[in-house]
Amino acid sequence: MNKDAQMRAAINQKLIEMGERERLKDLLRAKLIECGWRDQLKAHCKDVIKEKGLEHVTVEDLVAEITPKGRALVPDSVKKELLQRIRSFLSQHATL
Amino acid sequence: MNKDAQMRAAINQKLIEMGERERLKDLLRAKLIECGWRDQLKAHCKDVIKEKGLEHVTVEDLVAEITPKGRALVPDSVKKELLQRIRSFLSQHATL
Amino acid sequence: EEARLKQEKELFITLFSQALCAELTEDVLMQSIKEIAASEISQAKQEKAACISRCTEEVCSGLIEETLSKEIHQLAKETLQKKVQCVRMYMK
Repeated sequence: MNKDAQMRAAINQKLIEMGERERLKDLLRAKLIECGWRDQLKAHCKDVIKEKGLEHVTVEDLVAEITPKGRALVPDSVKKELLQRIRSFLSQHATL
Repeated sequence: MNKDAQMRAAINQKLIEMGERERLKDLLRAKLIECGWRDQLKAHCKDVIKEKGLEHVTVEDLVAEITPKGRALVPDSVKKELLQRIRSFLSQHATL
Repeated sequence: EEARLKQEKELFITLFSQALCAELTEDVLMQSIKEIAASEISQAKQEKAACISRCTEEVCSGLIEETLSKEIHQLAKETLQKKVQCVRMYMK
């Protein structure tokens, strides 16, 4: 394993051990609710179900149908905030 | 047309198409005779005619007079049986 | 040397942050999307079942009402006619 890979493994380990990985995910979930992403996606689901008919849609179909919109709807500000928080954690804990 | 109205129309359509609506009405009539509803209401009719006097009663008057009792006298068990039969018919024959 | 190490560290943090951010976002998005889809389908099924149940009851009530109206009318007509016949017979 090269130095970078070792470093990544060590940081990942630290992220899990310190609970930061889950906190980052919780933060993202909270931000997605706060910015209306979840509500927008629910509304999109309802439209798809209405359009295709409930009897013709499985959960898998619906996931496939809404995923592109789900990705596109994440605001840049949310991504930036997450990235910033990760950077800040790494700056404090990554020892090179 | 809203969702409920569409659904009611679809149910009625299915019942009519398969002749079930007429069978249900026949069943109800038979049940009303069997449970004594017809006899009780006939007796009530006679009482009303006697009370008001034959010369003062039209069919419409009589209908108006006996309808509330006619409705009230239908046993819950008969209503439940009819509803159960519709539910069972729909679950076997209809994709709603 | 110190400057080079600092630069290396910065580059590592930038790349690692971006990769981790993408990974976490993907995890959370896919999990949330699956949850939302499953919950919306389940909710739609429940709503439809409730709609069928409600409408079946209404159709049943309508059918009872229709049959009762006819039966009551028929009964009133027959009873009144019989009474009139009786009176006529009596008069004769």
